Amino acid sequence: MIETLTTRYTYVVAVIVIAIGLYVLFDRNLIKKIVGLNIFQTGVFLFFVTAGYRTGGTPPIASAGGGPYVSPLPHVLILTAIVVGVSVTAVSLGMVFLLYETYGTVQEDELREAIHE
Amino acid sequence: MALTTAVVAGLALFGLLFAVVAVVGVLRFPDLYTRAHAVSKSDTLGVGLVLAAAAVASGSVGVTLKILFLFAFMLVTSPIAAHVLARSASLDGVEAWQVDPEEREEREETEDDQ
Amino acid sequence: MSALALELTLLGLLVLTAALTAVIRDVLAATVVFAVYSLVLSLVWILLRAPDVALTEAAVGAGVVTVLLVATIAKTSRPTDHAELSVRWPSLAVIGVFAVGIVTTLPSLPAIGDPTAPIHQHLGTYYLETAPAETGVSNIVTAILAAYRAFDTFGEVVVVFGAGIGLLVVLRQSGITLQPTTGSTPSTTDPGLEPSTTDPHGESSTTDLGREPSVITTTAIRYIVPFVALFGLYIAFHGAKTAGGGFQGGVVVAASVVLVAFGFGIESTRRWLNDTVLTAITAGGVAAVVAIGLGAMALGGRFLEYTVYPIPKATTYGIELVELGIGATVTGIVLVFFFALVGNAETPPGESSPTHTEESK
Amino acid sequence: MSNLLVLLVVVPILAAIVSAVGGFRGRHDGWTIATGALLVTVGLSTAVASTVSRTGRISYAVGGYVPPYGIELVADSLSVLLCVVTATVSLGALLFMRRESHSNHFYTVYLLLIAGVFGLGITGDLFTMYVFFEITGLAAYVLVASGRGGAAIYAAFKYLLVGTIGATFYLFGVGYLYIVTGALNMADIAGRLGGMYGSPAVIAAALFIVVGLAVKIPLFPVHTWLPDAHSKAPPSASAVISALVTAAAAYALIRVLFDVFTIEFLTATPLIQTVLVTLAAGSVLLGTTVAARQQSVKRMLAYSTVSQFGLVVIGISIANTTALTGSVIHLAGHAVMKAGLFLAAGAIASSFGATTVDEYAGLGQRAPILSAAFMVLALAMVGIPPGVGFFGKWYIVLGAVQAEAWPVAVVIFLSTLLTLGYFVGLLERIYFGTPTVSKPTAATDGGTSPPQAESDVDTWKLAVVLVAAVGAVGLGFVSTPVAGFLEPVIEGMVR
Repeated sequence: MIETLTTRYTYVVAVIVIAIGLYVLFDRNLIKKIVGLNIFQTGVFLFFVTAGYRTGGTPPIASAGGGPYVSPLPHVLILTAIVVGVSVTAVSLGMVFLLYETYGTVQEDELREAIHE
Repeated sequence: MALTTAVVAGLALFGLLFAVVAVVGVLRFPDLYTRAHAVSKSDTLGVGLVLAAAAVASGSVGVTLKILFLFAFMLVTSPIAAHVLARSASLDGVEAWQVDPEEREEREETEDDQ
Repeated sequence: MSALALELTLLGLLVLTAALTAVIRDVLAATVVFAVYSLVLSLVWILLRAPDVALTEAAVGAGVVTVLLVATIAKTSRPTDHAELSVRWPSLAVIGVFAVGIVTTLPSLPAIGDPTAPIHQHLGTYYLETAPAETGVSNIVTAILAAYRAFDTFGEVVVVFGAGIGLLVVLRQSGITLQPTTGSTPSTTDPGLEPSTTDPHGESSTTDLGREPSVITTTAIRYIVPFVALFGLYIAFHGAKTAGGGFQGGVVVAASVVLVAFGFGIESTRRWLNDTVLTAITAGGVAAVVAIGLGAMALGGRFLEYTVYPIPKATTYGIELVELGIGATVTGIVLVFFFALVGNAETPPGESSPTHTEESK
Repeated sequence: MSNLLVLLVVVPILAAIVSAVGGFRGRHDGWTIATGALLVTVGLSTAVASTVSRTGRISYAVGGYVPPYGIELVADSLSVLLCVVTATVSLGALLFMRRESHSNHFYTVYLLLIAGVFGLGITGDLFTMYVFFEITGLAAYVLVASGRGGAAIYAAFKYLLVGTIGATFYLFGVGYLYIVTGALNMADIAGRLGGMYGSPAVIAAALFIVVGLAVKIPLFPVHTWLPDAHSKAPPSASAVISALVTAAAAYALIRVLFDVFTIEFLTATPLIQTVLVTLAAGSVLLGTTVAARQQSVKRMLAYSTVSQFGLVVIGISIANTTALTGSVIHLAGHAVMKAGLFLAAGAIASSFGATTVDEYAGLGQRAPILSAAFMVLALAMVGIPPGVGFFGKWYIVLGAVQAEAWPVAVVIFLSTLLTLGYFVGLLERIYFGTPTVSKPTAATDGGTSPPQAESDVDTWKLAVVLVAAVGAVGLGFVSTPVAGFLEPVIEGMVR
């Protein structure tokens, strides 16, 4: 267990952030759910980019004799995933706004009651 | 070599001091305006000192030039941000905090009792 | 040694801000802490030697998401339940067990930073060695993004484009469109944002409280905006050489236009930046990427195969053009997000300006 | 020749852009643009199908970079079947919408959904599959949200949350695989996974991907988003989502389990198969029991989707040739039948204002052709030969029997009986039920007083539903040659 903590502590942090994101997803407030979704996704992103890290590595910008570079592929994947995450967040916020305009609340339980009437 | 690290550490610590002052200000001050005032102080000077530390630490002229531009940009934008914040708050009817007369008397009486 | 200390403090700060966002009841406070979380995360990306990701996180994660969140909170209600912090222990326990389960699988992964890990062997080394020579671009991340895995980026630009159009389809129900609301429909009461100007030539887009934008803001913005826009274009253009690229640059350019909207009012900005310009930017960007791809096919190559083009250094120019197309689309769509969500939505029913927080005397 | 493969994705996207530009300029030609694009994709998918049947598996390196360094698009008989079904069903749903007025932006989102499903069908790269999951997902959330009323928005919001969590879990699983093998191309990973079947990381990767896809298919217990989403969306949108998006997710599960993890991994770790079988059996039983109790016909059809895909996943988890062939055929057949049923329900609702089982009473007299088509589709879905539903289920049951998975065979038999129960109940209501005389004339959505005669039903809608009914039966006859067409690929997967 200690060995995991010393050599893979960033992965552990990523898992904690994923857990916190999942926890916030169960919040009653719809906007906090969206924040939770973002935290959950960034946890997975941290997992990817940490995997690409290399001790003593330099950013993957080729320069003469630039020393051991960090693996560039996780950065590419996460660049795409971040922007995809933002796009989904924007659409979800549009939905929350509409739900507020029709039902006057952003709390999930009040919303559910309002819909059932 | 030790001199530059000492200078860098000094500048950074001094900048950090301003940040701490700003946080204390935000916690202690009673209303929005005083808090905005406290934070904007740290934005300009505190960050400026830390940037200076970074410039000294980097040592290269190019980086220092970039940092100078960055500092100039910060010098313009953060006070404006504080201004926008305070102005829209005041137009929105957030009253500033005052010590009104009766409260001052009550406070003096309570001090006499202790 | 000090690098480890810095890393541990940043990661600790990351977990702390995430936990704070989870427990704080008030949604606006939680959003502010989430913005801090995004900034700390972009610092972590820099620490992990990922400057492109750090730029994107700062511009897109901390910037756009926070602005949209606060705008939506301003438009909807803020439940003022008294409990400052609250924790739901049962769901925490369930998720805790789930997290421990994942942690048990971590030892079977290679240690972080270990150069012999498979991630550094196969694809990693190939890109690091051949990309600069083959694509003539020194920022290897941009090389992979716009050349080797150009199809991912093409799909990703389509997602951004789809989100912009999707948001308009979703909001169409409440009469929100991008057309400027001429005439007297009251634009939104956004306490946080600067009011819009009352038009001199009589057309009264009645601003919320008839506020005049302060001369300080308008003059300051008039000087700042060109530099911000230039910086955004620099990031987009220079993405091939240094960290940066289409996404990050596009967001910064969009931020400069948002600054103008803050300074000179949302209605007048939308009138200046009317639909044709907005469509040209958004659809134009995606269409440019498709055109480059199909052009290569027309010349007998495959989709997005730059080397088929008869011009010298075709790949480098191909990458830069695709980055520009992405930049244009991202700029347009971020503006669509801004104008649709923040722009001309009617005042929400019920409270006139929902986000009054009485300063405790 | 294999250039056509990438055009399958690019053509709908190009049409989506053109339609969006038209939308911004206030034009309403979205429908014509979409129909043109989908006609092209029907042509493309059949051309690719004929090439694949002649030359077998096609591989296309996008950008000219040889895989695994570039992204590889792959077409074998499995993906071609999905593409052909997608093209035809989406074209049918589009023709169904001929009379309905939708904005250009709606058609843009519709085209992006179809492009996403095509992308899922032909990608050979795990991360590209994530990107296309997001395209399909985003378009589906927006289509559900374009339904009428606040309930559609809330259903779309829940669907968005759960769908994005599923996609992110899938990405997490792909991350594990990438860290352990250093590769992203499916064939490349399969080659490198060889010795690591026991390592917890690979098992965790498989579990995360299965959980992620279980949310997308959906499987019990993460299916709760589906009934609201599918019943609240506009009819042609729920038809396409219920038929194609679920089929694409199940296809992705087959592709990942058998092409990336390979059969050796599944036999080495029976945990994955047990997880899949339990989730699938839960879906089948829960889907059928809850569907039987539903009042609204669209919710009944939505729950039947959950149970039918439970069957498909049972076939996948049994993992022998017949069961897997049955899953693929049922996956394709279900797309045609379920799309037809949703469109028929949509036509009935818009012309007769009937949405609940009781309101269907006596529909047989008022709309003989429409009810006949509905009956054919319903019986095909239950699994009465010669409908395509029968052949799919038959292969799966046969596979279960071959694998001596008796409890699974019992579950399938039970579910078919229950499905028979509630569909026949509905048909009995349609033909022998007496319409409640004092039927309130206020039709629910839009129609004035519901017209009594069938002549008022929109000809386009009637035609599409009839074609779907004929297709459901026709596919039944053609399913044995299709099984032959699939045989080499499935044999390769399962040996």
